[in-house]
Amino acid sequence: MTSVEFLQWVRGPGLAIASIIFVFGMTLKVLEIFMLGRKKNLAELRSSGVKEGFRTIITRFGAVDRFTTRRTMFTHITGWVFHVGLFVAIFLLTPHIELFKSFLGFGWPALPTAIVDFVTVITLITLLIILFHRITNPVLRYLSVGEDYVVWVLTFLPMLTGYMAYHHLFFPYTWLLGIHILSVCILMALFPFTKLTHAVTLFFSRWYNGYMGGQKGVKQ
Amino acid sequence: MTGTANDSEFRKQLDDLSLAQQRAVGARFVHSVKDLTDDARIDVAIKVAQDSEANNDEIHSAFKSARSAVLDCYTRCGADADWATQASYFVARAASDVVMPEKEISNNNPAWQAAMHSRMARTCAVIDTDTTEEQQETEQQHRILDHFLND
Amino acid sequence: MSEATLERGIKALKEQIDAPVASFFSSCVHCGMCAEACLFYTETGNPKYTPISKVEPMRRLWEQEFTLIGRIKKLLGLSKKITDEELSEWQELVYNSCSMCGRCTMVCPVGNDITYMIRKFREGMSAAGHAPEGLIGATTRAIQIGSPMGVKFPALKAQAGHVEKEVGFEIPFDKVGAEYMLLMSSMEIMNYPEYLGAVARIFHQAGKSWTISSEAFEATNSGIQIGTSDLARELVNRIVEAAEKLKVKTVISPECGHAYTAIRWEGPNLVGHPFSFRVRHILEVLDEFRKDGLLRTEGFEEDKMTFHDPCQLVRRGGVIEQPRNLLNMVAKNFVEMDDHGKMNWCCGAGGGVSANEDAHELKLTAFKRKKAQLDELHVDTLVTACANCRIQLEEGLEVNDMDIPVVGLTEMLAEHLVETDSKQG
Amino acid sequence: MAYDKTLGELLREQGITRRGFLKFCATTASMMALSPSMVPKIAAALENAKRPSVIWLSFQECTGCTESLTRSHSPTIEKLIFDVISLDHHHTLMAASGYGVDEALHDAMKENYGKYLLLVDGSIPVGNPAYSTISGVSNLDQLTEAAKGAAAIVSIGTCAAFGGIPHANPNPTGAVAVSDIIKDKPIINVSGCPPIPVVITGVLAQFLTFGKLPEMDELGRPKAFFGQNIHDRCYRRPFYERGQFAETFDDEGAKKGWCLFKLGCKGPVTYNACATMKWNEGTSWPVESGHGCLGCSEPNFWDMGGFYNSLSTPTIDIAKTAAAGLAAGAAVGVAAGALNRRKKNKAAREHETVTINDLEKGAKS
Amino acid sequence: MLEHMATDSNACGEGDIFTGNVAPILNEIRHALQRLLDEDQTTTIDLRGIPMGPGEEQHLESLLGTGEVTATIDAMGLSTVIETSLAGVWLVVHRNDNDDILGKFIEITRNPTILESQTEDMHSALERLPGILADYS
Repeated sequence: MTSVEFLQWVRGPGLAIASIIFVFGMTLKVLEIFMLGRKKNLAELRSSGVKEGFRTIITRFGAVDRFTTRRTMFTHITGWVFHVGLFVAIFLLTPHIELFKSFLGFGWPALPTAIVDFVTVITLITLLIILFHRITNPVLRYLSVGEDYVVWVLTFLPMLTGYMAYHHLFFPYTWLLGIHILSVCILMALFPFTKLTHAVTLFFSRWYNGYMGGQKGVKQ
Repeated sequence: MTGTANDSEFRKQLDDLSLAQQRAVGARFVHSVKDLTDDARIDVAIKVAQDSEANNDEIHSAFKSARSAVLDCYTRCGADADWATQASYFVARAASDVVMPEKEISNNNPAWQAAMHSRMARTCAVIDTDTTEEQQETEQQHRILDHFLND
Repeated sequence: MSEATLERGIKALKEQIDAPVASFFSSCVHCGMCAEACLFYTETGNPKYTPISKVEPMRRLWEQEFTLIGRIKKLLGLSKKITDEELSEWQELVYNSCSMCGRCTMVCPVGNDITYMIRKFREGMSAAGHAPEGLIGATTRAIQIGSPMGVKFPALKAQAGHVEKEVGFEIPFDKVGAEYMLLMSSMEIMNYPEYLGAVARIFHQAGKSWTISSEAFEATNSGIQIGTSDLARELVNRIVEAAEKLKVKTVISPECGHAYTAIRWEGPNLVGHPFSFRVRHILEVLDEFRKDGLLRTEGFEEDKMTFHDPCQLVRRGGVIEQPRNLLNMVAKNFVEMDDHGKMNWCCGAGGGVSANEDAHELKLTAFKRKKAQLDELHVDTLVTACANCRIQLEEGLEVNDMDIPVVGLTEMLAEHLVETDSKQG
Repeated sequence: MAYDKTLGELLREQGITRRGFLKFCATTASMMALSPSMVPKIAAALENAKRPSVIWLSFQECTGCTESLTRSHSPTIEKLIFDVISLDHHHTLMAASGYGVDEALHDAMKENYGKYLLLVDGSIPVGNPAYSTISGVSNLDQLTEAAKGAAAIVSIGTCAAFGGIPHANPNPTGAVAVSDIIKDKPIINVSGCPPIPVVITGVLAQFLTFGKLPEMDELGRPKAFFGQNIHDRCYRRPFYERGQFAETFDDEGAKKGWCLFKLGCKGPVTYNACATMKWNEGTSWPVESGHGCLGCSEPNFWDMGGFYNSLSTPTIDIAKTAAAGLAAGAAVGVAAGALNRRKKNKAAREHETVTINDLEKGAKS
Repeated sequence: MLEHMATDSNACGEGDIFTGNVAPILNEIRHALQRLLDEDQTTTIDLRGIPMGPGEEQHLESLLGTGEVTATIDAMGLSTVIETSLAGVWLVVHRNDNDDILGKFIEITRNPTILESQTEDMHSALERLPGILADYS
């Protein structure tokens, strides 16, 4: 298989399969969650809780209390830097916007490619630091299972190969672009079956959290 | 002997006493229910409360040991209640009232507190039998106060 | 005679899996932040106390039974079955080292309500026979005798008699048509009878009719702590029947943490229908009196004091402002601890931990978090509104030889009641 | 057909002065993208290079490559090369027709067996040979036969090199590239649709002068011309870096000469010499004239997802696949959800009320 | 001569779009000239291999300017050799029969080889001289 055939496969069938599995898996996940249902709260409530639920979705992005935040400052900062970096690389890079435009029908302005490139470097470094932290921190070592490291690789590879593709690093661009798209396909295919689902389910979870608290009059 | 008929009279008289006097009469109340416990720390508290020259440190240390006595025999949440030990809990609390350092005394005077806790101790001891015992303890306390005031 | 088996435990747990649980387990990214908010981890430094790992067996049950990918993995023999050995190993994590204080729930970045899941996991644990000895004893006594500490009505009657002499008026038992029905916790009846005196005098001043039901005076609900809804339902039913028989408007939950959660928040869902009466914590009622001008106090406490928020009452119960409003009526120098209100730190003894003998050591270690808060503040008095917290605080302070008296808020208020119209003798 | 004379002798016979020969070597070196310092070596090599016989076979082709070669902007070179190389067979260019053509072909092959250079343009239909036969002989047979005696084969144009447009989906004729059929001969792929004229003559000159295969990339293309990525050599690259793109063919950006990535330019995945050697005598090249590169020197360039869809536009309709995924997910999801609910409700139905006697393992008295 | 070359600059892209390659070439010329003086070593730069935007080549040539020597060679099409305003820096442009540019070089040398008379040509001249002599006498 030549580099061009490989690239054409991943840009075509590869991406098709990945997008099917991704949407299939996420729909399945959302249905598997909501069809389990939830009992109605018969107690005399202080509020319906619906508004507090949405409020928690926002507040939970930030720090909650000083003590815990001081002890988890590392996780806060690296978490923010890495997620923002991921967002910028995916949604504010011209080629990616073209991709979204192709199936969404609309696009949006992009950041200059050099800035996204710089952000990508920061994100890659942060990811490495995060991995080191997961390996060395006692709590994280106790908590982490194989999937955590697999997911780390799934997230790291697209960023790395994307960076290499942009800079035509070590290999011809055709191979690199193909490998980059392949790594994204693998990420999409495994997405609904790993903790990556948190990208979607965290909104449900935060809402439930705020909702249950709000009913009892505890705003957070 | 003119028993002070009711508690409010009894309480007013106790309020009029000086702190040292309150400690002394309170110690006697504790002494009258001492039979319900065999904790040595209670005797120490009684002795210190009756000794009018006891300095603050002695009172403080007696108070601390009384406090630990209280904590040793309270009924743990969810544990099967044993009213006998619970009685000793109230005796320990009465003892700690009489040796409570000045700054920690809230507006109730220690003697009255000790009286109340002593009566509670007596109530616990007989909780399953009749309730007249507690009445006798009350009258006993009134007699103690009269003795204290008169001699 | 039936007995607790693993199968019954698993089945009970299956009933508990619902949409929030599925969403929580789908969101956890193993970031470890809940550990940093759990005093059992911060004070011991032992990673096994990481909150989310305390519900790991439940997570596996959800994955294997309620997700397609989980079922497939199970068919392929890739999944680890839940065993009795594992559940007995988890008993220490789910009961001894979790006071269900809810702090991890407030901190989790993806919003997982881990406390909600611990409560559900205890349903499975207890049905599988892995509840701790202490709690089983307490629950048995609660069902058979009516109080987890075996307090019978005559004992309460005697204590009430004593209080009547002290306050000078009658403690109303079984008064049909009274506006409020007071519940007591066994801890208060046994260790802090002054509470009853305080409440009596406050109600007397407020001129509000109240009563105590001789058939259902116990507020605590070890069924909730052990995590068996069937038993919790039975305990709550007694209160409901008594309240309806006495036709009261409001049932008051006493100075106790989990009792409030049990009656107000879980009660209606346990019995399956909304209550015909209100359920209020004593502090909520006192705050209502304050607002209506029925709680007239005089004089101020001079010394510097702070308030320990009982978790079940404040963070899990929503009674946040009331304690502050009441405290400011009688305290001049009231200061807040660093983390207070809905982000307070637990005393270490709630959620059944204190009823659990083998958790004694761990409970005192957990207290070090509260000690650190108090060391920072140098207060003269510590006020709280839960008998179980109070005992734990007193014991903790005593063990760390810190000389701070612990006072119940209701008692303190009672001491400052204006004595004008209350008849003596 | 005097094959024994060397190129040098032939040139002198035609009155080409030494100076003319030096000019020829300089421009040839430049054409072969070799460094000027190589000119003496080229002069020496050309001096005594034998005059090879060249056979040009055309199969499924549009004569675009021939057109490109004959109009190559170095006619002197072309004239020379045709004079120098004995182009013994080329359908379009040769005067003969009918059987004479076949005879010329067979004579040339027989006479220079093992030494001639076989040039092929156009893809070979293996689906059904009837699609393209010349005087009764299918392209396939003609190629295999001609290849036997060839010293080396040069596939001129993407059709011969990779199958090109006939090979594009759905490839009705089953068109394949030369390299798919001939496995035992050295093949130089001079892809492009058509290849840059200079590139064709450059490869020939290089093979002629050095007599051996040039260094080739993984697709068998001479690195001298196909080693560089168009995107890397494009003069509009700074605009790509700054994120300045033409949105449509006549907008402000396009007028300012901004990057054409969004208009489907395949520069990043294409390897060719257009950006440096340019077309039409160095006049310009597609990007410089405002149109994105089509990637014509790459295999399957016709199926790279549309000339005007940017490289990042997938070649499949994600909206459609996503919808399919959604439908399947919903179906399976509802089923799985229903199963879960049934399992949960069954557990609730069979709920065994826990009494205080059921709290411990082992029957309680 | 130079204007003629200028016409071939392409039509599209009206301004000078810079690939930034002019400066490096000038630097290379400077080093080559230095080498010529120090080690008497000649250098040839093939402008075809260097990508330049439209107009940049003309810009380079205008920078180099024209010096004293301009020569044309008629061999297989016209070739022009001019010494730029920088002594030792020659611009050699080869064209074919119909005036298409085959190659454009910058030679840094004392005199470009293409200008020198070639030995073989001189030999063939030597062979023809007797004939010329014969015609003359």
